[in-house]
Amino acid sequence: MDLKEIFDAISPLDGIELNLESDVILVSSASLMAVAEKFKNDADLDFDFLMCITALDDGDSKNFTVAYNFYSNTNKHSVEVRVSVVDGKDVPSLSGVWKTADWHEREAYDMMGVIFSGHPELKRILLPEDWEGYPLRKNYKVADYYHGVPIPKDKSYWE
Amino acid sequence: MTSIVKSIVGSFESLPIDPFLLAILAILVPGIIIFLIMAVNALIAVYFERKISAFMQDRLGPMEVGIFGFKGGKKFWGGIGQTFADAIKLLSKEDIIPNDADRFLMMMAPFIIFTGAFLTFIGLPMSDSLVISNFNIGIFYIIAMSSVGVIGIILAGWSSNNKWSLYGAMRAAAQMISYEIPIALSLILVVLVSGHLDIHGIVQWQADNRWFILHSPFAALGFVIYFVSVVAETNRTPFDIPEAESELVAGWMTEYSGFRWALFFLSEYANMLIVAFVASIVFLGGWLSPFQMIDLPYIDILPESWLILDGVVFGIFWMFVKAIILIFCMMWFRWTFPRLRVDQLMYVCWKIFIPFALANVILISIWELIRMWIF
Amino acid sequence: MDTTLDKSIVNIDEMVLNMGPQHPSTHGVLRLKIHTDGEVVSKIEPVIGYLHRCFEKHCENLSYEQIVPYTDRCDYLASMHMDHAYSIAVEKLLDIQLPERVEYIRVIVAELQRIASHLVAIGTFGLDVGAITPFTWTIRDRERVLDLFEALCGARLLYNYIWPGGVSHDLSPKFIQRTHEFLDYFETQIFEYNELLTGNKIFIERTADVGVMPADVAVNFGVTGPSLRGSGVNYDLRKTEPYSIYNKFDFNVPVGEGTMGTVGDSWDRYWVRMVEMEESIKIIRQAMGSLPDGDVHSAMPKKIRPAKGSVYSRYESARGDVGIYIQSNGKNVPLRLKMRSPAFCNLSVLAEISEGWMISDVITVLGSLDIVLGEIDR
Amino acid sequence: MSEYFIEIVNGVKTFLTGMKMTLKHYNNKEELVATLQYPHEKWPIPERNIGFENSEYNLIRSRLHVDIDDCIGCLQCEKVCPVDCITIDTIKPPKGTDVDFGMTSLDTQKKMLVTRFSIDMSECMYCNLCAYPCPEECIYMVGGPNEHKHEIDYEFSQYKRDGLIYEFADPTDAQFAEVGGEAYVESRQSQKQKLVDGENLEGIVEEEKKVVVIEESQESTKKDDDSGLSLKIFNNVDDKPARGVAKKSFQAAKRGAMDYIAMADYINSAIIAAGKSSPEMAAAIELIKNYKDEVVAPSQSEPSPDISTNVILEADDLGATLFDVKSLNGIEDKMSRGIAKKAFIAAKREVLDDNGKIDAIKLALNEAEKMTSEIEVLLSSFVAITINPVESTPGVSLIPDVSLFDIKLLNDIDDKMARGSAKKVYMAGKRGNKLTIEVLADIRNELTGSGMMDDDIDNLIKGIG
Repeated sequence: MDLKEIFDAISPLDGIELNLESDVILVSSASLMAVAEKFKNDADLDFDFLMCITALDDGDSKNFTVAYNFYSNTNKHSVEVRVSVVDGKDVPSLSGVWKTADWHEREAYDMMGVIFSGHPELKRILLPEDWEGYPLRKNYKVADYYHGVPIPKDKSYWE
Repeated sequence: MTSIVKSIVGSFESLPIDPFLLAILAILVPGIIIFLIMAVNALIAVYFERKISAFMQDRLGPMEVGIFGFKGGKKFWGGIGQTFADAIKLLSKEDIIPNDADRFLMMMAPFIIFTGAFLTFIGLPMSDSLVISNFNIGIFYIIAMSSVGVIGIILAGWSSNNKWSLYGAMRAAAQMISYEIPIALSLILVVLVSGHLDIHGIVQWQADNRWFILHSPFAALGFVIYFVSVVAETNRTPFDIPEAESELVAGWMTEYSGFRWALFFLSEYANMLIVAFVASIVFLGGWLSPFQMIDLPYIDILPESWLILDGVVFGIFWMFVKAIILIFCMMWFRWTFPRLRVDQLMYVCWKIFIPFALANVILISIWELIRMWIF
Repeated sequence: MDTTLDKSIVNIDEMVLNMGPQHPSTHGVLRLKIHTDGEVVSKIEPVIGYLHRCFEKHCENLSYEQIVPYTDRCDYLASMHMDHAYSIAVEKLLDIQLPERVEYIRVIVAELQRIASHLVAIGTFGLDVGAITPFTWTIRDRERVLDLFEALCGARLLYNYIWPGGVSHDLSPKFIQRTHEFLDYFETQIFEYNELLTGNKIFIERTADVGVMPADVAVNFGVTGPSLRGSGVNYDLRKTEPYSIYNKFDFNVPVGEGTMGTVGDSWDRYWVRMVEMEESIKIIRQAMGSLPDGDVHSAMPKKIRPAKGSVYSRYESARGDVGIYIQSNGKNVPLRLKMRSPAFCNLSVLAEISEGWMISDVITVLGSLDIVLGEIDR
Repeated sequence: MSEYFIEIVNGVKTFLTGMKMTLKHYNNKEELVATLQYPHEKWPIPERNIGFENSEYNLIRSRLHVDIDDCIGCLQCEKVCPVDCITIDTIKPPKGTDVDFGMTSLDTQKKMLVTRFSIDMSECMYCNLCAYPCPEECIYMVGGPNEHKHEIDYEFSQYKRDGLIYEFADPTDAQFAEVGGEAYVESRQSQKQKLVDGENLEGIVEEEKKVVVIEESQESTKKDDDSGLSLKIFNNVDDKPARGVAKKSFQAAKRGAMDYIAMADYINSAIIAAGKSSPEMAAAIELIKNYKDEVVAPSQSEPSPDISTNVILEADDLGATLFDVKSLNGIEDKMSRGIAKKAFIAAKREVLDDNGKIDAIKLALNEAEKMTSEIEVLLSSFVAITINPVESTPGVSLIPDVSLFDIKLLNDIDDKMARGSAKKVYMAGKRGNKLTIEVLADIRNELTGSGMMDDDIDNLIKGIG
């Protein structure tokens, strides 16, 4: 099923719109849970494989978009769903529906600071627990010291 | 068939040395001999193990370290000096004892294991008349002494105060204790058939009729059970669970380094040698030469003993040949098989070896009865 | 005087064992917090991030050509696959049409890399189970593949060979002939591995029925690659979503049937990798048979400045489904590059399937999942 | 029961096959051994039969080598290197002189002298991306296909890390003279000198310091009865950065020993350039302008202050340079210097600004009753002169010293055209050795004139200024 049919299949739900030129379905964070349930349980959609969750910074580190890529083993089709969220607000966590989401959401939180509500254990996965700041944000400033160890910013200190 | 201790005491009796000093001398000399055997054996066995494992894995093993002018490199058997280099390294390496480990126990453990191996050598005759002290309960003594090593291992594991070595110690304890039963059972076969407990009696019996392994099929089965469970006793693959490299890093030896670790290493190879000696004595006719069983056409001119390569010196030779073949098999196992899990190890011991060993004891006696009736 | 005994200290049977970042069989810098009482494991909590090198942050300051050496270093055991996945993503973004010869060279090189990567997986799996000899044999055969790559692009592990839009160098003169030599030699080797390891009773005892991963759990956790096929799911991107020219070759996808135990146990995952190597030999032979000639640099853009927009491309690497998500804003530097690493999801299933087994089984399952920490931590 | 026996039989069978396999390998070990005995058999042509000759290679990854006489200094390799391990400095001869640098092997005319071409092999990741864009193919990895140029060398281990920094350019002094690169040679000497000093841990030489101390005490008193024309004029400007820019330009102008009119215009242009003009600022500049008539006489008449000003200049420079641990060496008494330094380090860890550090030192000295008047003076002199630095982008020196900012900072301008013209103006500025502020002002009006100015270039320039 191509993007159009998938969109019609879930069109009764509110808060979703189709963006054809970048072939993506934009979903509001409120109705994300409903869309996820439909994707997972609907027979002819049957997206049983959540491939990847990417957190994107829209340039000013104020609002972010979270891109979900789904794939269905049985029907062999894939779709990309985007949810835009403002810094500080949270997105419902899909770890209840797909177990892959658990670690991917933790990584999105760790790198971009997007908060996922309902996540069993949302803490940093790659960086040490007490690291301040979210590295992949555009306005991220590297701290000078980490536990008293200076973090070199450029090569000037040994040239 | 006098023991060395008695012979020393006997020969020096007449000299005006007071008996107390003489007794000490009589004990000290064999002690040094045994220690030398163990040390030399360890050196050679380590080199052997490296080379055999290398060739089985399509590589060359130590090639570069030469000794006394014999430069290594390019030839297949180079690198002789590697084991001496290792020995010197181990002796000179700093011996770290973690600070919250139990210092005294940790220092004691390697010596207990070493004495375990050391004591069994006393009861083991090298050749017809070469034995440190002759026990009339030979086999029983050897089985008893081989279980002393377990204490040392548990002590080492417990005292180094580290979870991994504790795991290694617990596993070693379970394994070694449970494998002593099949060993004891398969050794009893010989005692059952030959009627002797002391080793000379056994070898004498084998000299009269034939090697015990050829005596009856159940004896051969007994040899197989003995050999495999002895591999488990000395913690070698496929039963090297206590010091499983991939799980427990190095089992109970993790916290040891330098001289104490060298002692562990020494006693492991010494155990291998003892076990090989015992197997060759009990099943393969000790210091008897293989030609002795085949009745050759007598050529009068040659003295009978020379022909079949018998006698004290050849005795030692044959003992070592058989032992080396068995050690080669143990090393061969090591580089072919993966490792069993702890519960599978127990399954093999309790569900396969012990039932078979018990059945063996019964069947061999039935076989003896049949043999007496028919022949 | 309060006489009630403080019970809390009594029932301490749970011991937390730190299979720490520095451990012989964690395939890299992975730390497993194992809650166990004695041998049986009740809870596992993997801790990762020890090898995090901010790959995605680097990509935001590097131009598209300069990222290729960095993707090499993600999955250092299969770096050709990483370059190939990244190049396909960038080509999709620029939608360039590649000459046939480049596609064929890329398939040959990728399948050779798959053999080399599976050899390491099988060798280390043997090591985890305790057999040391297969490891040295597999590494020796892998050396032959690395020699081929060395003659091709000079490097042995991190090649920087597949660039967006083409390949850095054409095949070296005797590459085809020496690859044929290697493939003939390698087939006899696979027979030897099966003799020594696959059929060995102790090996079967240690791996069959251990760490069984049912198909639905695997898909739910996003496991892909040989580990997923070991659970009986016939999902191989080269067949289901054929990218580049994989639809031109006929090869079948091995799926675990539980010959030695139940479907989806560690033995099946190992066996799938073994058969996959044979399939790769078939593909390489077909590809070398019909290798067209032409210039490999013709479709290589001078300056890569993709238009605004984003792309998500998927690739079947030795460990699973590598997804590259690139978002570009017209500059020659990507705005955001996310790499979905297969080992990241494969590792997340470890806790689920190895609870209740013993410590040595945790090591076996970890070995059968074949994870590489460089790719997990990025 | 039977399954039990089958399992055992099957087990024994597989054991035997396994052992047969290892025995087979043990027996015919001659052909199967795969080890390459390194010191005896050297890569790349090992004696055993995998044998591949050099002709088989079309690429090799080993040490980088540069034929410096082919290098035209186009900086392509420096730009493309992902880990920036190549650093190149070139000097272009001034417009007029036609200096012949000779031709490269691919006979292109060389237009500039490459004075420094160093590759840091400890950083290089052997990706060979630098070899492709080189128009002269003068940078390549040794051995393999270019064996004829340079034989293979993969054993380049060193004792010290900077042994791995290979320097390829070796311009002779004659070439320097030709190109007029004296300034460059001095900076290189001072750089080397600093490194050597740093190596054997000598701070600034002791006696030279003493001179400064005496002067300084005079100088501070000097400041009070001076014409009152000092930095305090700008104190009524409340906007902090504006005051900073004004004081800085006042300092620079004073250093250039301009008269008051030039100084006023100069400060004015700087303020406009920084976009900080405000009524109080204009008033202050007016004050300086009309200052010229009453006070002109005293400032020129006394010859001595000139000398002392020079000395003070040095003092200023000293004071002006970053206030750091070394400047505490001035304290004679060993004990108090130790306490002072300890306080300084502690303050630095809490990342206080300079004034905060000085108070911390005073505090520590008072507690230890080590505070003498002389130290009091020294510390206060730091307070007066050091101006808290305007937040400027890292990498640029906090207080603009005399030399021009680095041309590479202009690389951040994305638009190719704008970058080109900005650099053209920069080079012009460099030739006329103008100050940073002037060059930036020229770039700004050049870009606004040609309509290429947009906001991110604007704040980029502000960042450099």
